[in-house]
Amino acid sequence: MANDKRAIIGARIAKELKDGDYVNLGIGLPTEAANHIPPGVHVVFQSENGMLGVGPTPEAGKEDKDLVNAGGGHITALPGASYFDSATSFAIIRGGHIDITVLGALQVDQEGNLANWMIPGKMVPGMGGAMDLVTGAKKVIVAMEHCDKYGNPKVLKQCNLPLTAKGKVSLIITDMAVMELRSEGLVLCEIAEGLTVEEVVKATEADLVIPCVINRF
Amino acid sequence: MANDKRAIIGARIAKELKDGDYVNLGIGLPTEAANHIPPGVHVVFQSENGMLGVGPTPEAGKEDKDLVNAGGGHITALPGASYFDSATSFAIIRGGHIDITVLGALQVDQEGNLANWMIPGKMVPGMGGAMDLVTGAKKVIVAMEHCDKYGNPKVLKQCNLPLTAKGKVSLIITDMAVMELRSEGLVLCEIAEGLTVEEVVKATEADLVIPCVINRF
Amino acid sequence: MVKLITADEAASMIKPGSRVAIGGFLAAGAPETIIDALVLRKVGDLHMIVIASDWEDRGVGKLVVNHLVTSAQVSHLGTNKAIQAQMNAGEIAIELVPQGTLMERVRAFGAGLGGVLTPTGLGTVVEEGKQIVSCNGKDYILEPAIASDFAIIRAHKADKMGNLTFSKTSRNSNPIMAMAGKITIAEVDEIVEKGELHPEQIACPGVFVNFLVKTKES
Amino acid sequence: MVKLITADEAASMIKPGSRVAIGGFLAAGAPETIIDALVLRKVGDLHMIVIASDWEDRGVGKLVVNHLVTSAQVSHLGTNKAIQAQMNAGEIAIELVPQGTLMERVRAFGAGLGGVLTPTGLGTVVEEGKQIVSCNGKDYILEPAIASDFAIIRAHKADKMGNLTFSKTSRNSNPIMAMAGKITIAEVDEIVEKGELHPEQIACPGVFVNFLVKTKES
Repeated sequence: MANDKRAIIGARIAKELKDGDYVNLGIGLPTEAANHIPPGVHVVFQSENGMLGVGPTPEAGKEDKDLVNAGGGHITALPGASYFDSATSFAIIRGGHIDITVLGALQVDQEGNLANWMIPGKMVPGMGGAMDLVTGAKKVIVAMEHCDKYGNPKVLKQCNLPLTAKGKVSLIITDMAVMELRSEGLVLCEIAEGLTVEEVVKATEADLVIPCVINRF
Repeated sequence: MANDKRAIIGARIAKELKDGDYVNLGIGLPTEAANHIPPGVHVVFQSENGMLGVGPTPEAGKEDKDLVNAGGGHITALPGASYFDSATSFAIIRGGHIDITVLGALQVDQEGNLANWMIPGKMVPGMGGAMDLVTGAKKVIVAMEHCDKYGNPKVLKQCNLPLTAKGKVSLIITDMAVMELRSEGLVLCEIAEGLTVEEVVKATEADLVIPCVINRF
Repeated sequence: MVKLITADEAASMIKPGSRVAIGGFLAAGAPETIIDALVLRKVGDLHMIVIASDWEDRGVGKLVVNHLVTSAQVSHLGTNKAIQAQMNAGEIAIELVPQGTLMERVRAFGAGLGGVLTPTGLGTVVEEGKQIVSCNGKDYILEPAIASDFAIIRAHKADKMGNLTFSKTSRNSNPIMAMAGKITIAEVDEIVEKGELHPEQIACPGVFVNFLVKTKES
Repeated sequence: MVKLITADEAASMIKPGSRVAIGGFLAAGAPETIIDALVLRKVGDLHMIVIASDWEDRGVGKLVVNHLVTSAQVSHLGTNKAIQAQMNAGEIAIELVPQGTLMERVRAFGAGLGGVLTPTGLGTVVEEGKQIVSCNGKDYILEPAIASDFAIIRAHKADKMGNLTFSKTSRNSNPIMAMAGKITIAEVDEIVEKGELHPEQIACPGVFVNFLVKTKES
């Protein structure tokens, strides 16, 4: 994904984070959000391998082999950071103590289902901590490119890949749109600058509820 | 109980403790064992409120309000002591990581059943940690007076008070005898100095297996 | 994130009829300042989840003697005659729970689990009315999670993130109860700046803590 | 109590066909010295219980590329192409377990519990063939405890009681795996006298540890 798209998605995710939130960002695109936290907003990042209070990437040469994130990448610790074992880390996650988790997706659908851990016969990396995160976090945000590399929609009527969790996604943020799961369905809340509603609808398989007012982001 | 009886029982319990054992002593009589550990034998005492490495009672005036045992009494910590929460403490107990627990009893029977936590309609203190200890420890020793204060046997054919656990007791140490649960039944292994086998049998309701050789203790 | 409040503010937050998990073991590590505030405000009809009912004048025993508790899940009552008398008089409903089972059931709620399978209590009255499940060839009692509205706990130090350290055996049930509160209030001896606690000594991360109350010096 | 042995002695203790729980997370906090000794001795036919299969040249990945693992319970394979190839070729049997579920199942075994009830995996392939239990009005998957013969873990320091401290995020699964070993072997950077570890920093008490191995300086 181009860097400007990453930045746009990252900035939009960051707007969902409120002062005092405990947040778990999935590997890859979701971590971009950490670069866009508005001034005055303090959130605490969890790394599910056993830490709260994750800070920025260390300068080259200052890496600590004992300080890594859930992707194995080097990180730093902010003042007030704490360490704990993996069972406690997932007690935090599964027990509803994380306010927001942001995860990538292979597919997401209009029922709030998410598929992001395997493509049968092709790629079986395993679910890692994703199933627990999606099941346990108070709010689950999916952040991804709107279409796959072949231009096929990833926001579907119904996922056909094995699910990560059923009906847990509440917000989808892509390079094209922001969509929210509400009682009336998957609502198209915002579209990216320069796009029309028709273009977004065309790139989406899911039935979108189109409100009177749609904001830009 | 007279002090000399307590000392005899305590010394006999202590003989069951091997170098390197992790041991949990119940409140009351069982704690007497700590005063009789043979030289050269190092055991680690657990207190189920969250500690390993319990040391002797502090001198008067040197009590620490944050350092108490499972009976609420003041204790000390030996070098190498560790502290942990109650869930971990019972993970240690239930998970079979304690080699020996020694507990008092209201009744014990020839099937290895133990009753030590309530007398319906009279006394309901609750089981506290006793049920977990008896269920989880590798070896369960009951230490008690052979008869109750009215002279009635406490070693029965079958407990009639609510059980603490079923079939978990392996050794019974009283002021009169040492009895072991074996495949052939409850075996009278040792009798106290000055007693005859007949006297012990008379004070016992359970069917005792009497071996050819019975040692004194 | 965590907010510093007074003991009276803490007590006013806890509505009568609440389910309250309270840390401590025979009053060691009990949040006495908050308990005193509950007594002062007469916050009643409480369901109490505790290891022990402590003494009449120490720990949660004070809630009992002031008739603020109508039901309890507890493992030991032996040190408190008032709770036994109230139980016998039908004024308080008691579920006796083995201590290890109680801790796992509370932890399960805090960890988002529905319950656990334990061998403790098999063949005793504890198994009555419960489902027995066979796993890996052994029988276990299915023990459901214990929900609570509030957790009230005691720690030694807190930092301004709500991270907590404990002192020796006064840790006991406190970190476990903290996990289980929909709202968790921690009473502490001292509050320090972020980064002043040793990160490897934090036995309860601030994510489990919503409010801090300073212990009243006695 | 705990005994200091060499990595080779540790490896010779682990019989082919054993169920081995191994600490670490993407090789951070992995017991590399003992893993290398297992590779050197070609201890094979292992069942491995790990969070992740690490990299081909780091952590438990080395056991995989040397064909010493015939089955595994694991949550993530994405960083190790060798294990995916062996899985596709039918050389290794994989049970994929959500990471939080894996930790609870291992902890359950160490804690003497038969299993736990978790919502993780409901409505997914993870629930297939498993019992669904309703507790307090919600559905949960009954997940049985995972037994292991040996636990091999990594810590920072040990004292001569086997008490362990950890460094930052290299703690991860290590204290949990330690609970679950019928025999637990801890690889450590440093061994100190009794009383030299801060008692509030001990994240794995020595009761869970049987043997210590010193990490080989690289």
